[in-house]
Amino acid sequence: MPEMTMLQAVNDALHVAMAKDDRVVLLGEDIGKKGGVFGATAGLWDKYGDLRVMDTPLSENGILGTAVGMGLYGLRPVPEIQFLDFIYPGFDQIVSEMAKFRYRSGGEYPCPCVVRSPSGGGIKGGHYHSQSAESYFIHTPGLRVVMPSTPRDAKGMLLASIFQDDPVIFLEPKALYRHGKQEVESGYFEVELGKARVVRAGDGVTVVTWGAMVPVCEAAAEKAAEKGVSVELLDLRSLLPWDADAVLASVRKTGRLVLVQEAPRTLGFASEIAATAAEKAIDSLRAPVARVSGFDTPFPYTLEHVYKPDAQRVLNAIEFVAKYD
Amino acid sequence: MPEMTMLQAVNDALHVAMAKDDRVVLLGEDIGKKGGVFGATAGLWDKYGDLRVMDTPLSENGILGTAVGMGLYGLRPVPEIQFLDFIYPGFDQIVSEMAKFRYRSGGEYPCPCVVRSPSGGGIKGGHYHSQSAESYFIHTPGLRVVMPSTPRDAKGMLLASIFQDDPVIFLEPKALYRHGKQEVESGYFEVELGKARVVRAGDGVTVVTWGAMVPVCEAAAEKAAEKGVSVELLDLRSLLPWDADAVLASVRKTGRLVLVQEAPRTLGFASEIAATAAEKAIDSLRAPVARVSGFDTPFPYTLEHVYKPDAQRVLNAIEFVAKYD
Amino acid sequence: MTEMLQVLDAATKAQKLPLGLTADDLRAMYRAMVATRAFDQRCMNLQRQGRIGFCVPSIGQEASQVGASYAAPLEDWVYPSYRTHSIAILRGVPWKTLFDQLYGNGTDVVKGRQMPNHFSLRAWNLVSVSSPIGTQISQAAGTARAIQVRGEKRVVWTWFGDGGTSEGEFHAGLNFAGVWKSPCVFMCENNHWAISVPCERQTASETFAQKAVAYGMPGVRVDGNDVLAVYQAAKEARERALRGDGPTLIESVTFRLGPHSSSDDPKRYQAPELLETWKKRDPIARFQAFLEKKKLWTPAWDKQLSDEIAAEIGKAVDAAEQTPPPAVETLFDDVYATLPPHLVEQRQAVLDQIRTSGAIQDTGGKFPL
Amino acid sequence: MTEMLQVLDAATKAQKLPLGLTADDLRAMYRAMVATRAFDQRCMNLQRQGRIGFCVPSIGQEASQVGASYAAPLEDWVYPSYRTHSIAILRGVPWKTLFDQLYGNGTDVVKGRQMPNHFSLRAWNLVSVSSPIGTQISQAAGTARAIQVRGEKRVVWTWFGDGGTSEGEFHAGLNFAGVWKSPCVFMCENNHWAISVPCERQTASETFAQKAVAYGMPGVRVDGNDVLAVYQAAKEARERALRGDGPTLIESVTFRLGPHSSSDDPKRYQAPELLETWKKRDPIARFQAFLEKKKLWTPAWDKQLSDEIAAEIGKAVDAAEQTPPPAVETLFDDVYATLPPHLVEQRQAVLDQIRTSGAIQDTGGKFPL
Ligand SMILES: Cc1ncc(C[n+]2csc(CCOP(=O)(O)OP(=O)(O)O)c2C)c(N)n1
Ligand SMILES: Cc1ncc(C[n+]2csc(CCOP(=O)(O)OP(=O)(O)O)c2C)c(N)n1
Ligand SMILES: [Mg+2]
Ligand SMILES: [Mg+2]
Repeated sequence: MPEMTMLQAVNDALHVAMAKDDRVVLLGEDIGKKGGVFGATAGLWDKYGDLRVMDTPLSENGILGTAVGMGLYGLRPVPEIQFLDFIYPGFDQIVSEMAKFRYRSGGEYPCPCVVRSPSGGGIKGGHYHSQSAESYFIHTPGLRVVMPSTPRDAKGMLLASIFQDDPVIFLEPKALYRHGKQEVESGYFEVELGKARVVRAGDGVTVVTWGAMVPVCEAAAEKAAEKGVSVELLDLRSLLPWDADAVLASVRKTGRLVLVQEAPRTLGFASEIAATAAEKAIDSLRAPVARVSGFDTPFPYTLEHVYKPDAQRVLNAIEFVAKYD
Repeated sequence: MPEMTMLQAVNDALHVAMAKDDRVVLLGEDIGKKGGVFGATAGLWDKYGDLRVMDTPLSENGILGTAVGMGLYGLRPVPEIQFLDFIYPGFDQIVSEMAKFRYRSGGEYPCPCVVRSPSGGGIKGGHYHSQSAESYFIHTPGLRVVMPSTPRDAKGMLLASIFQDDPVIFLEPKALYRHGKQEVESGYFEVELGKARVVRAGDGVTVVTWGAMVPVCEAAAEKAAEKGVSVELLDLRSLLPWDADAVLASVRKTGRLVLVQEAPRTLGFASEIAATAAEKAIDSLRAPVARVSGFDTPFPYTLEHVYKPDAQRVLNAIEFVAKYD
Repeated sequence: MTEMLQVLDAATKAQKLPLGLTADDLRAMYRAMVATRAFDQRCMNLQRQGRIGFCVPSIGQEASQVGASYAAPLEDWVYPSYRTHSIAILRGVPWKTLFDQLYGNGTDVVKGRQMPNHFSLRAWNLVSVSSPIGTQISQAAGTARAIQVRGEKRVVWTWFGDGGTSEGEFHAGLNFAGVWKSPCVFMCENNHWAISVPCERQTASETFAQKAVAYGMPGVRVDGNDVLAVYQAAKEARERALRGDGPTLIESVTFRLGPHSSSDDPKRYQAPELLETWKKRDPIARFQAFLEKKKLWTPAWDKQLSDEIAAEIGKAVDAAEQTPPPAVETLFDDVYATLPPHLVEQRQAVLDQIRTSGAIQDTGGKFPL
Repeated sequence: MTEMLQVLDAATKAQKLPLGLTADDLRAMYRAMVATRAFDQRCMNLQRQGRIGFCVPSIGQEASQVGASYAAPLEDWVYPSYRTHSIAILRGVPWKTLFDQLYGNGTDVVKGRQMPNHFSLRAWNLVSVSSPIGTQISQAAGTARAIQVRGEKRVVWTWFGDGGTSEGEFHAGLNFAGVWKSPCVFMCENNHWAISVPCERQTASETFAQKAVAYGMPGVRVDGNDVLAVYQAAKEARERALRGDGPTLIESVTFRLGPHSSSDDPKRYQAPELLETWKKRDPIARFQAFLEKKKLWTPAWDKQLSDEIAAEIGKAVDAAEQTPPPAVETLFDDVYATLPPHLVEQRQAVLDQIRTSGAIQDTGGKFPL
């Protein structure tokens, strides 16, 4: 099996999808000749040309609106938003249209569409090239939200997203684009949407996270193990619908829950997980549900490393709940 | 003291604000000659004319973008978005600009602006005239989010919002616009932002809600009392920053928490409150934290009454947590 | 720039029938216009009687819509607005199907999920109507692009008002279609009002047609109360699109003779004289005069037509009204292709509540605009 | 429609100095252009050396920016883009202030909160720069409207690129300003590229200036490498605005001679010949030839100017580089006018962590575009 970075895995998935099915089309800013600002679409324009790999005018509204029109007509559009921070000029097309077309048309007009976008910090991009905006989409019924943290999941979940019928916001943690390589199957395969991944089994504290926080939590879990705390680490991967069963099963086992997200604290997805635990596993909880998160401030530039949770911050939370009595 | 509906109270607040300070300007669709589709701006265009009460072209992007430019320059713009469901074409100006101007300019460019918009169901408006979208704004650092549930709060909080320096999303629960009258002080007064209101004191179960769910919860609390369950009902009023202290104090007293929102369940604001309770009052909780909410579907038309929590649904939750052992 | 294409007057004087249209064509157009007027009047009545919750009449705009849509064969996709039900009527959608939607009942195509006038009619290539103004414009451009990707020969039509031109959607949709040279016709009905805002306060542009200049496409201004002029402009735009010469913006200049919707009262913002002026240009009366001149219209035929339509509508209303509302559990369908676990759970909770606490009361509510 | 305003060539041949400009004016313009070029080159070097994280050069666009901004007195508000630091340089912002921002250090006006080139310079009426393309356009229209509300006499300028015209912001900003007849000048720098997308794929409109037709305002196309032509167009637009005749769209036709940013490599998408053609039209060289002809330029003066600028820049870089980063607790300031309880708590948590677990490591990261 070839080894790939996440960026290569995304690119490979797009190559596989386009070769498999000519309904798959790509559109976005700079995705053609340049191959995308990160290179995720490299080589595709050369192979498929302007009709299937479209460099668009600079309008997220236009990218998403036309993608909706393509999806309704039976294509499988995969629009790219250059940075997730720039999705808002097209937000209406996602929230009011893409997410609701199937429902509002009584099932007549499904709107398949996979919106790919690099998300989160890690490149010293300041404010507008670093935000984790998954909450906005998770609060929007009708969407699926996916965020892989490994090359294999990135490929398998991107393919699974393209070849199912609901609109998907596919968030690629840019900090992990070139974070390391993993063996990934060649050709077509799917990783099932909606299922969490057990990164590490344990029975002392449940840590739930996703995206770029997965390796941070792995490091923290490692350190916790050294200190005698056994961590069960779950990578959610799918944020809507999400694998509540997996989380609750683990919480019922450990009785201790730490949630880690890069997004601002208030109404980050950790809040939903905590609420679900407080609703369905209250009797198992033997310690406060701890949230480790970005702060309720805009994303900074110079102090990015202070803003984003690091292994130490996660470790402190693990130790706090582990010791709580 | 005059008696007013919430709609009259909002209108009165705008009259008072505009008379008090000529930096206050209004803009929006149909707010001039027509006085707004609900009548919230009635009489203001006649008094102040085109320069201070501006009927705009049909563009939320333009309304919010120009409002930002007015606020930066020192005016006190109060844009109206005709229905909250239509705010998304201008979402970028709120999330990326209004909310972040002060921060990203190191404090040089504060951006005062009060975005008024009717929110929630209650008028058989279907999908696009009924949604409760407060979560999107609550997850956006830099904004204040306010949602009054009484005429007096509507007036006092609108005035307080206009005469402070942070951008505010001011949500008016349209179901309560003509829900009943209340005595409201004439002239200028403020109701402090950030503080919850105790609607009803009690010691059995804490119910926290806001907006149009307040009277629904009052009815449920009444019925619960008949059944011997004493409810402490809090109307949050300010959703960002919110009065966590008041909620936690009540939870520490009752040990039982029911959260009621009209918005879809997943990542509705109830999730944040539940998470906060699970984090800071876990040892007090003697029952699961129950959420009563709209469903994770788009807002329907014919079945609106099924979608929105009613007193019965709230009562069932109250009884469930009251009896839980 | 402010002149506009007109055909009817010249055609009235001419010998032959205009634009290659047959007598049957002309009668079919007239029928659709009259039927639309009857539908709108009936809907307003039903709303006033409290039998449906809301409606959006298109009175005064029948020529504009029917004229253009007569140039759009059924294989063409249409992205309608909430005010263009005449297209559904012209395409032969059964009255019952339309009234089911207005009642939001159990046989409504959209399962009672949308306000009245928000039709979805896939079998007729009419895309589900949205409320937010303008969203269909960029979508139409996308569908037109998809047609190019597939190498097919059909055209996409999208309908919006003078107000709709101010949204970013208009800008994006026309710009993308222009760059891609997609087969799309952008139908802007300038009915002089966006609720209470008059078109001259919508933009400083002298005409809406001239906005096409910004997107490198032709902009055509046409008398929207002249059904033949609109037909001609639309037909030419369609041919241009099929030739591969790209999109067209058509400004159809007409007037909203009724309120914005059943909840609006134009007297609060509209000068009565303006309304009177435009009433004199009623598109149905104008077309009728032409048909009469061509001996294609008689009072008897008109009466027969009206009676026929009234009877059909009456039957449909009765049937729709008697159809029960959608079942509670349908609330959870179609959010996703398949029902995910959290919706299974939420659905169960509702059903449980109804089982234990009884049916959930509908307390109503009234639409303000 | 595709001709453009040019002044430089004719002015070179003329006897008098052009457009009422004095020798000092002309030299000041030249100085700002040269200083901007020097700044950009220094920034690129600093970035290559890993001393700053990122930069956005404006090489090739100096005439376009300085020419227009010379017509904008300090009382005029400017909404810049990330590529228009020449305006700050022209307005006399100290080098140290600029480099503090590029370093995001403790004396940076914006407290290290934004990427390089995102200045906020209130004392010079330069509004905080945003990254999302186009957001400043509607804001500028709003400020121009506020000026009308207040009855003041000043003008708002907003800068954006050819790519920026495709965003909804452009559409909304120009439309509102048109309807309101607000004192706003919309400066579109057509530098031929939006990162890798050439301007002819940005829109099917033949020129960007003609987009003004859609908003009922004049659109002026000017040779953006002719500093005098841009000055003239801007001056006229400003006078029109002050007269109450409303906004103007100016398309300044120029060329991005460098990469989109320090992370971009144009060789991947740009034909080398095109770059060569435009290098021959370098705006500084063209202006210099004019000045020389007017005996306002000598190699000695040029050398003196460059040395002076280099020395000033060098000092500022050193000082900025030695300034420590902002204190950790500043992370929480300015989110609101006053610190709310939840931020007090979050700030305390960070300070506690540092106290107990030591300083938080900066692990870096590299900007890709
Ligand atoms: C995005 C959005 N903003 C506001 C509204 C409220 N609204 C409904 S119809 C309307 C006016 C539309 O005018 P126009 O586009 O001219 O179409 P017409 O109603 O005249 O057919 C407005 C402002 C809306 N539906 N969507
Ligand atoms: C809303 C938004 N979408 C995408 C981007 C990414 N981006 C940064 S610069 C740029 C191109 C801008 O081109 P243009 O407007 O011509 O300005 P120029 O860079 O040429 O000065 C793009 C696509 C962005 N910053 N904002
Ligand atoms: Mg209209
Ligand atoms: Mg450019």
